[in-house]
Amino acid sequence: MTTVSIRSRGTVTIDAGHCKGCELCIPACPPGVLAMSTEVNHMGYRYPQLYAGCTGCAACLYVCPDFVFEVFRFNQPVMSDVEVAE
Amino acid sequence: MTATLPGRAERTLMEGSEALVRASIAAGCKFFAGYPMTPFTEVLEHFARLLPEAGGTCINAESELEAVGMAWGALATGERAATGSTGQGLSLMQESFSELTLAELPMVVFNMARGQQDYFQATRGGGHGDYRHIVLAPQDVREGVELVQLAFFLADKWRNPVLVYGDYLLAHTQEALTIETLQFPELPPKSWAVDGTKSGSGLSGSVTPLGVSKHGQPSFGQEGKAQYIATKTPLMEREVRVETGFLDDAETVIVTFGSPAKFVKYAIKQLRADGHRIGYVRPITLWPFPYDTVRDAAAGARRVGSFELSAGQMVDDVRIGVSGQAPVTFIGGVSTDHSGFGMGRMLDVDVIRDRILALHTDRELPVIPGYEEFTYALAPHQQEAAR
Amino acid sequence: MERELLITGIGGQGVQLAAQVVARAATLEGREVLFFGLYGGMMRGGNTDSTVVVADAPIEAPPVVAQAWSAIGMHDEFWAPTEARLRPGGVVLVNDATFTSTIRDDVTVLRIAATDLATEAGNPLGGSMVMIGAYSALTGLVGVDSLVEAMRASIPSYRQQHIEANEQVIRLGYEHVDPGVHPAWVPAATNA
Amino acid sequence: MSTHTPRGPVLDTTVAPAAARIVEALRPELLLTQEHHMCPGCGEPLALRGFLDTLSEMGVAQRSIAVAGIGCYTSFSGTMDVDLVQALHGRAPSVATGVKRMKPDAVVFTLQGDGDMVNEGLQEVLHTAARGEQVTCILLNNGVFGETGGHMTATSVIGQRTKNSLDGRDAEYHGYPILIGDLVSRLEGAAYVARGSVHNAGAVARTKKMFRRAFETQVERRGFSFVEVLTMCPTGWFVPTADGPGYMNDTLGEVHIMGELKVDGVVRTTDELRIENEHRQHEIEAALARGGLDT
Repeated sequence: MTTVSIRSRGTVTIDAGHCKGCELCIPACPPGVLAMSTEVNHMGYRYPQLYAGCTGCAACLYVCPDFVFEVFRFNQPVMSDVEVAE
Repeated sequence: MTATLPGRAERTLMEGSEALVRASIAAGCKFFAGYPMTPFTEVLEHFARLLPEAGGTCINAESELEAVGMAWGALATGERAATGSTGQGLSLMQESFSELTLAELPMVVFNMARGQQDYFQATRGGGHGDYRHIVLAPQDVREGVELVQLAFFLADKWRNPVLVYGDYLLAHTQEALTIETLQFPELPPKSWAVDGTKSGSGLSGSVTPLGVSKHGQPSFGQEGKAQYIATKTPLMEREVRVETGFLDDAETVIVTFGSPAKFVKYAIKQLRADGHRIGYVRPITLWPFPYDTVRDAAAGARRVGSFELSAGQMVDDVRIGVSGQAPVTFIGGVSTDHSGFGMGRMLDVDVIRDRILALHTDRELPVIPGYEEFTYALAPHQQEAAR
Repeated sequence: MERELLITGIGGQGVQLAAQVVARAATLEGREVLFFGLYGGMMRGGNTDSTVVVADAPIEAPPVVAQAWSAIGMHDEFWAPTEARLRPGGVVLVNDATFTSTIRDDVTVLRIAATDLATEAGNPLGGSMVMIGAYSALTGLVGVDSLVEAMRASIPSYRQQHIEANEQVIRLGYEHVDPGVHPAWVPAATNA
Repeated sequence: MSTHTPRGPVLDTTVAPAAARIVEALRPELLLTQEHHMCPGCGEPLALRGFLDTLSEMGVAQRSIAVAGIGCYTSFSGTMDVDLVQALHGRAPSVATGVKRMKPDAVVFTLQGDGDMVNEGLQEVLHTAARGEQVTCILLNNGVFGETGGHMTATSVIGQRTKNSLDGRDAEYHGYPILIGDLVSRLEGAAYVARGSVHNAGAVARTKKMFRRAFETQVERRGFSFVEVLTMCPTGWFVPTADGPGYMNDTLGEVHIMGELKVDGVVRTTDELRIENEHRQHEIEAALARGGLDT
C-alpha cells in the first residue's frame, strides 16, 4: 500500500434513493471519480458512488436523467490522503 | 317617396354569415380560426374582415385540424374563441371535440352544413368517449344572432363546447337586422385559464383533457375525470329549448328543425287555415333534445312525422320522445341541389305541405318529381332483398 | 303583409344586384326584408334567381318561397319555375328586349324595353336597374329614392364609376311607367 | 470519456459539504419534483433540464406557457412548474399559435416527440414555422415511439431496428427518415433552427445554448424558433442504458447532424455543421478537462 494525496476542487451529493442505475454518469465523469455501487437502492438499482478527486465540473449532473446530483465547488481545494494498492 | 317606418331605420341588410360573425363579436369572441369550405366559407371571410377591427384575431388555418387546435390554444388563455366548417370539416375535428370536452374548454363551433345530414354528428358525435355538446339550431338569421350569443354564454357556463348548427340557407340569406348585444347572467372569472403568470410560483396551472393536475394539486385521475365529465351531462340537459305551435288539438304532430322548420311552419299555417288539425314541435336545442315536449305532444296525437333533409336521423330522437304512443313516420328525405352544397327541391313549401297532408290523411307520401328510386343500381342479390 | 318578388334571368344580366338593391332599399325604408339569391355556379350564362320578401311585420316566409306576389323576368330561358310560383292576380314586369315568351293570363304583365332604354341612355348593361326603377313605379314596394341610395351602397368600391349612370337608368325606368298601377301596400302602411 | 479508476474510500455524498458553494442544484427550479417515470438512461429529462433552466436564467419563467404533445415526456406536464396547455398528439404547434396570439407577451413553447411532431403532426409544425409564428417548438427526437414500446417513426434512421422494422429500417420497404430540422430551416418564417443532443455533457451544454438562442428569438419577435434534441431511448432501442449515448451518436447522430441549422435567417449546410461539430467537441472536452463547462 502507498499513500497518495488527491486534490478535490468540488464535490457532489448523490440522492442514491432516486437513482435508476443507468450508469450514464460513470463515463461522463472527466476525472473518473464515480463508480457504481455493489449494493442496490430500495428500487433495486445500483447507484454511483464518489471517490476523491471531484472537480465539481457538473458533467455527471448534465447527463443524469434522474436528477440525483447536486454539484458544489469548494471555497478552497480539499486534499485527501488516500491509501492505494501499488 | 321614401317612407321610413319609425324605429327601424338603424337596420342594415346583412347576410346570415355576417350576422353570425357580428353576433360572435358582440358576445366577446376574440379569436377565430377556420378553413374555407362551402357553405361555411363566408363565415370565415367575415371573421377575417371584422374580428381584427374588433381587437381580435382570425387565422386562415391551413387545415381544419389546425383550426380547431388554434382555437383550443386561444380558449385555454381564457378568451372566447370559435371555429367552424361544414360537417365534412367537422368530421376532421372530431378527435379534438371529444378531448375539448374533457379539457372543459368552452369552444363555440359553427357548422354551416350542406344539408341536415350532420344531425348524428352534431348530437351523437363522431368522436370517441362519452361526451355531449349543446347543439343550437337557428331557424333563420334573426334567431341565429340570438343563439350565437347564447352559445358563447352556455359554453362558458358549462365549460363545454357548443355547436351552432346552420346550413346553406342560414349562411346566405340576407335579412334587415340590427345586432343587439344580449345580456346574460354573470359568470365567475375563468380561474382555470393559463396566462403564464403563475409559472415558477409553485402554483402553475394546466388545461388538459387528461385526468392529471400539477404535482401536489388534487387530481381526478383518468377514470375520475371521465366520471366527473359525465356528471355534467344531466345538468346540461336542463338547457333544452323548443318552440311549439298548434299542438292543443293536433291530430298530427310534425317535428322539424333548422331552416327547413321555417318551411314546415309556413306549410302548417296554410293547412291550419284549411281546417287541418296539425301542429309542430321545433327543437331549438338538438341536444338536449326536447323529449318531454315531443312525448306530451304525441300523447294526444294520432300520428307524428319527422321532417328533416336527411335519410332519417332526428327521427330516432322523435321515436324516443314519442315512446310508442303514436306511429312515427319519416316524411323528409335526402335533398341537395345539383352542386351538393345547397338544398334540393324538397325544400319547398308546396312539396312539404303535400307530404304533411298525405301523412295527416293517412295516404302514401307523394313522390317528388325527379327524385327517382335508385334501387336499379343495386346488385341482383341486393335487389332481391329490396323486394 | 308580406310581398314576394322573384327576379330571374341569366347570369350577367344584373339579377343578383337588382335584387340586392331592392332588398337594401326596403331595409332603408324600415321594412322587414328577406333576400336569398341562387345562381347556377356560373358567373355568366347560367340561371340566376333571387327571392326578396318585404313585409311590415316579422316575416314568416322561408327564404325560398313557393308562391309569389310579383316577379321580374330579365330573360325567359329559365323562366318557367318562376311563372309557376306566381299567385293569381300577381304582377310581372319583363324585359321586352330579351323576353319573348307569353305569360299566363291570370297575372298582370307589363313589358318594357329595358335594355333598349338603358342602351339609349349610354348604359347598355343597366337593364336590370331600369327594371327595378320601373318596378318601383308599378308597385311602390320601395321608393325610387331609396333604390338610388341602396344602389350606391350596393356597388363595390372598384365600380364606383357606374353609380351616376345607374342612378340615371333607375330614374329612367321609374319615369317610364305610370305610378301605382299595381300597388304593393295599402296607403295606411306607407303612411305609418 | 473517463479513463481513470477511482481510488481510495467511497466519500459521503448524503450531506452538503461545508465551505462550498452550489454550482448546480439538484433539480431544475421549474420542476415541482425530481421524480418521474422515465426509463433508466432516458435522454428526455436532460433536455427538460436544459430548457427549464434556460427559462429561469433568462428571467422569463413567470411569463412562460408550455404546450405539451403526447408522448413519454407528457408526464412532465404535471411536474413542470409552468402554466401548461395539454394538446393532442401532433397538434401542439397550432395550440401554441392560439395561445401566443392571445398572449403575445408570453414565452410560448411546445414540447413534442418525433412521433408527435414528425409523424402525426408534421403539417402543424411546418405551417406554424412558415407562418413565422412567434413560438418555440422543442422536439425530443429519439427515432422511436417510446411510449408504445419502440416502434418506427418518421425519423428512425436506415438500418434502425424497431418493433415494426425488426430487420432494420429498409429504405425500399419503409421509406427514408425525415430530417425535420433541415426541413423547417428551409421555411422563410423560421428564424432560428438548431439540432442539439444530450448524449454527453458537452452536448447538453451546447444544446442549452440553443434553447437560449431560440427563446431569445421569440422574445425579440424575430420569428419562429425550433430546437430539435436527439435523446437516448435505450428501452425503445433495445440496448443497455450505458450504451445509449454511443448508439445514439452512431445512428441518429450520423443522419440528423447536430448544430445550428439556421441562424439569423441563414441556412447552414451539413458539411459546415460537421466541421463545426468536430471543432466544438474538442473545445468542450478541453473545457471539461479544465474542470467545468461555462454554461
